[in-house]
Amino acid sequence: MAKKKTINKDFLISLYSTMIKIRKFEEEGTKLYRQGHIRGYFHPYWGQEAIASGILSAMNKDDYVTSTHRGHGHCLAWGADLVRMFSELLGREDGYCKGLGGSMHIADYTKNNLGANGIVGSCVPIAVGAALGIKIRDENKVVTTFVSDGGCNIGSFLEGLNLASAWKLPVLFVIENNQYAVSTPIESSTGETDLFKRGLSFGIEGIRINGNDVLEVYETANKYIDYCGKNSYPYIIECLTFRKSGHHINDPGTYLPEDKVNFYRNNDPLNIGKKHLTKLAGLSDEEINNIEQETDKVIEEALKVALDKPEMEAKDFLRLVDEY
Amino acid sequence: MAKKKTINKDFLISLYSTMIKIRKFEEEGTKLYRQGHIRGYFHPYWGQEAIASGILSAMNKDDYVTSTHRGHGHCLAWGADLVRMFSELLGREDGYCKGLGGSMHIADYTKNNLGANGIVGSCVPIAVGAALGIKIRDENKVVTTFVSDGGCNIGSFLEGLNLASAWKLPVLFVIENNQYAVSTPIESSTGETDLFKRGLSFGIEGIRINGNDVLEVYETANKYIDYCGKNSYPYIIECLTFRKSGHHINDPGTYLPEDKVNFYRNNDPLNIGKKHLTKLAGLSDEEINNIEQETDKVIEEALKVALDKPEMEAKDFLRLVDEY
Amino acid sequence: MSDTRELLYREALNEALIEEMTNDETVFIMGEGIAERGGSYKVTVDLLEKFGPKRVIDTPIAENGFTGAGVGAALTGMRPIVEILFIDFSMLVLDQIVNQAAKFRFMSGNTARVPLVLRTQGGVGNGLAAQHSQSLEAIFYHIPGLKVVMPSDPYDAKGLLKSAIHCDDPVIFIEHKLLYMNKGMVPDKDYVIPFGEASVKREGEDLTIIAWSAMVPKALKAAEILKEEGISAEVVDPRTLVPLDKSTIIESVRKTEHVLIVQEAIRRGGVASDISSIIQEEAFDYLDSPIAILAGKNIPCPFNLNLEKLVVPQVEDIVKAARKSAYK
Amino acid sequence: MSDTRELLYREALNEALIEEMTNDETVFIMGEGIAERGGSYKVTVDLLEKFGPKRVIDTPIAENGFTGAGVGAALTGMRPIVEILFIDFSMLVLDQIVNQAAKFRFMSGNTARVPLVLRTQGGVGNGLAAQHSQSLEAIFYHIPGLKVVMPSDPYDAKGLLKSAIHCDDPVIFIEHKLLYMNKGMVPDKDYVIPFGEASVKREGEDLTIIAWSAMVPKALKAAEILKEEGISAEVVDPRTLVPLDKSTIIESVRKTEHVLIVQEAIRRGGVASDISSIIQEEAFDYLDSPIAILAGKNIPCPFNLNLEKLVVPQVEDIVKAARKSAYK
Ligand SMILES: Cc1ncc(C[n+]2csc(CCOP(=O)(O)OP(=O)(O)O)c2C)c(N)n1
Ligand SMILES: Cc1ncc(C[n+]2csc(CCOP(=O)(O)OP(=O)(O)O)c2C)c(N)n1
Ligand SMILES: [Mg+2]
Ligand SMILES: [Mg+2]
Repeated sequence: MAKKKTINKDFLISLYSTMIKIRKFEEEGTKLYRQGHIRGYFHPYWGQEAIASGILSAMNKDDYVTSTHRGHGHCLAWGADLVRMFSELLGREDGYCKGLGGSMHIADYTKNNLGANGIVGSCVPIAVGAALGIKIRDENKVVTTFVSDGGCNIGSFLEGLNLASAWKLPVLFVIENNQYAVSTPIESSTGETDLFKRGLSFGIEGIRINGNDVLEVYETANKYIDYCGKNSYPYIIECLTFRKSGHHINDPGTYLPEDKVNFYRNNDPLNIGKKHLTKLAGLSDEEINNIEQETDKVIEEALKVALDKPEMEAKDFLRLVDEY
Repeated sequence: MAKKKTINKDFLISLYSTMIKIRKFEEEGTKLYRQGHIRGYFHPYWGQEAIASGILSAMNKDDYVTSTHRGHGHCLAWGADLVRMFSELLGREDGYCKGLGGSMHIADYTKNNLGANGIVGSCVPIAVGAALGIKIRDENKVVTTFVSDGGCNIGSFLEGLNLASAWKLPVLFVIENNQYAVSTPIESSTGETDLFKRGLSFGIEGIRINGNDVLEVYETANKYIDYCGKNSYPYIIECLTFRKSGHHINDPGTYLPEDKVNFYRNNDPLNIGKKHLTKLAGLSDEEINNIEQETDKVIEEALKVALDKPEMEAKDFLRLVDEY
Repeated sequence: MSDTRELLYREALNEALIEEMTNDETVFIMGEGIAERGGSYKVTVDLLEKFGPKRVIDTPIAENGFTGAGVGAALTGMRPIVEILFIDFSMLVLDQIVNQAAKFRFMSGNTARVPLVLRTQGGVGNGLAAQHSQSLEAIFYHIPGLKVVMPSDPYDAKGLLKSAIHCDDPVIFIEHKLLYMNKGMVPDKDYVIPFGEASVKREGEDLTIIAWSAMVPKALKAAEILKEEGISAEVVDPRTLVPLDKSTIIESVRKTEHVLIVQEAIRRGGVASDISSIIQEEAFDYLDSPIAILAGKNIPCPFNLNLEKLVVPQVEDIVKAARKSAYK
Repeated sequence: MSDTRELLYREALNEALIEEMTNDETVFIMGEGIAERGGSYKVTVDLLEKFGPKRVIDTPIAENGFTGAGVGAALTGMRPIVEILFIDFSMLVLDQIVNQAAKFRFMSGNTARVPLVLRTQGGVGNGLAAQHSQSLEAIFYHIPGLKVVMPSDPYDAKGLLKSAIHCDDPVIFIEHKLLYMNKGMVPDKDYVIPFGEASVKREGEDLTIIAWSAMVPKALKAAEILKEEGISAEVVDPRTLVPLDKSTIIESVRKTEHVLIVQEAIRRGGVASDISSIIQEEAFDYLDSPIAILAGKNIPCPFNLNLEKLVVPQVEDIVKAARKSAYK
């Protein structure tokens, strides 16, 4: 459960650093993809950095988190190692999943990160189960599960909500409402577009916030992680946001209307984060630049290391097959 | 869609007759079961007769209906033939499903009755699909689907609600809240026991009524079937009720608390129906007795006919197998 | 072996649950009506009393959701036993089983574990009709990462359920609705039956009958009748379909040179076909006649009781098929 | 035959949809991103424009719900085509397919009809990993009441999709993600391909290779290589797994006396095993060597591209297995 952090300079810098790290990770990942080093589905988290950064910085490391097909940001905000992240996307044995999982299945079970999931909504019952374990073991922990607007229509998510309320479990449901499921706008996929109300049918309350303001996200998360833990009851935070681009790297997103894209442009979470650094932490442009350059360097180095890592050898893989 | 009926003597008698027919059908069915003439699952509808009778009398015959594992009442209220109903339960070839379906699958596709269903909740998307067909064909019809409290927690029902609202379909969701799913009381299976609120997450409104008062049920149904048809939009009617006995014939229902059973005893839909006959239609006890005796006779005769019907012959069945 | 006593299949299962829940507090069980009511087939009686509502959980009707909750609990250190009332309803949970539980260990690069037992029950019973009578083990059998267990008697039921609970990978444990009231001897002492060891339920020389679950008692009855006709049938019960004890099967086939596989599930795409394909590949030169398969009819289960009998192999059908196989 | 032109597999499918939706206004289609975006694999382009939003429907992400809606529409006079993006996601809809769609005709005493086409797509592609790469036809193959269709080229794709839409029973129509961009000749004129007719894609004398879907082009390439070595391979593509054209298969086996079955799905419990069991039962005396099965490896699909290649039969693997089969 959340230990309240003082919102001081260091903390604001750490929030911003996490966001910029995610952004740059996705930028490098995109380059690698274009160069043919990465294949398969690659769903960039950019545009939504404030959510993972704000929510997960409010959690303790012995809490649990489950994520979606768009999971890089959650892993990084949870503290994932950059070399192992890149290695996984590159299919190298040093990756979090030895290169066997890839972008959609990246996870770190040793650190309570139950990881990304390629099936929309399926992480939700899994999160509920992690919370059930907490309750059985009488522990003081919380589970956060992420889902986007499209995932709010599937049975797994809806059954999960009801189970969490019926069983009184400490699950924070974070809805990253980026208003689209691939090319399908939220209005055409549900009769209730206020997604913070998705819990009303099951006795679960919710709130909608600006998902692009990392501080708002953090403070809300802080409050309701506490609520979930103390009451052993679920809660919903709907974070309004927007993808910075198409659904995945190969989707140009031509179907996105101009006004929606402008929503993102005018609310880039990095810009908002920068404003906080300037106004609340008194950082100069130069200091902010330094943070960014520092991140650039760290990313660049990690990438270089990852690119040198070997893939799993065929014979080792075939040994795995024999075990099955 | 509903054609408003005048609530006159004849109509009140017809409502009552339907209820008493269902009650007596279940009584005879139970006897047959105890005598070993019927096997498998038999979920009696008794105690809930006012719901099927009230709702379905408000519908037109070219509307559609889908039902649950507890489906005899819906079939009978939709106008099913008694001989073919008994024949089906007895596994005779003259039954609605030639004795191949049985109690949990009884249906009449020739009359838009899509029938009972052995999987809780699965009839709901099917009802939504029937409504989708109506919309595509531009017809002026409504679909009613039944579900009980237990079924309100399953993904099929919940996804179905959302689809109906997203697609703006004329589906009346009737929740027969008998407060139990087998031995599980509603309080332990959800965080929101006001089931008429099950639509709130999806922008669907609802109302709770006394499901044991056939007139209240009829009038509410009449109003909202109209609403569904005119607005091409779903609605929820929660009918509060209680089973007259255990979950199925072989379940003594010993887990049912006294106060809940009393709820049924004090609200027997037949007694309430009788009161309406006396007060609103001015029938004497004798006239009411006559209705009951008439029903007894009809049931008895139907049963006698059904008991003489043959089963499908093995060779005919094996021919069916060859076709598969 | 120590002292034994006679138990019902359902009692043997109940004992396994009690022992394992006593030994390991990460074991818990959930399902519909399993707590206060003790389960539809009385397998979970007394558990609520003994282990309390935190570890013996009545679920809402939300099979996909609570199975997924089992997966999540398993991933985070628990050993959940999830009961799905009828294997037919498992069609609602296949995403969590096929795409999630069976895949995590692999997708995580061997770091995640899903020690989940999915207990369920299948087969044709007394007029339960098309949606409550299926035999669907072949579906799970086809998915890498799942173990599939189908005990045919109380002894196996107890020993295999204990192994299933000990297993670090997801196990599909399939009971049969007509076996719950069958009796058999079960030792007093603690024991487990390792996966992948077939049981030769009866030895014979002329023909190998391979059968599992409710087909085993039927095959044994058929073997009695065949004996009177001078045909000595060996009855092999794989007990765990995954992992499959190929060597016991092949050994038996090499000895008898005639094989009949009996399954309750429909023939097309069933486990029997797979076992047949394995035998013909690995014991081709020993086969004296084609491998015969006797299986359920290719049609949903009818409600009518007399017709119901026609869709599942009966003792006489086994006798007839065995006769033909042995003599061809 | 009339004039033909070259089309992509996906274009051939698109033509079939357009023709059938033009001919029969009870036909409609729904799925995720199929309308405005024209589908992930561009099979449904132009449909929205041609037939409007009432008959070309973008669904919410609710596979179980909208598949069930397809079943309900089918039961009430429509001919829905439901698209499930990946066959892996069909694990979410099996209740509606296995317990509902496949059963209604039977359970209703032959009065209900479910003319539903479930279009989906499977197989290993380019690094889509364990939850987007499965070959799961065996699951549907095992269920009585379902037809299972897996076209391997544009001609078959168009003719079979039209038959599927005409069919009064539920059809599982499984495309392959690596076939969409394959080219083939397709007649200008209207045509359909009846179910249950295998296609001999190449004639040969020494060995029968049975393959379907993406394994067919691979088998054909292998046959070219084998020819240079003096082995004449016949390649038989069943095209529809249910109903299965047993007679074409058996006829070919009687001629060649050697069989190799190639499937992308994992071996255990796959369709190949079933076909093997049928051949050995019906052509036992003609077999000169054991029926060989070359199948996907018994493990989830790895993300890494080099390892991914190892889990699916490649052309060289087929050549090797065929060589062994033909000469043993
Ligand atoms: C059950 C399921 N259906 C469909 C898909 C294919 N798919 C992957 S991501 C996606 C869109 C998801 O939309 P949303 O939940 O809003 O997440 P976002 O992409 O916006 O983060 C779809 C349809 C899937 N992975 N799983
Ligand atoms: C998906 C599914 N899960 C479980 C069952 C077994 N089952 C049959 S009826 C029933 C209880 C249903 O409760 P409810 O929906 O309240 O209906 P009621 O029996 O009260 O009419 C259960 C659990 C089933 N048929 N289908
Ligand atoms: Mg979205
Ligand atoms: Mg109920």
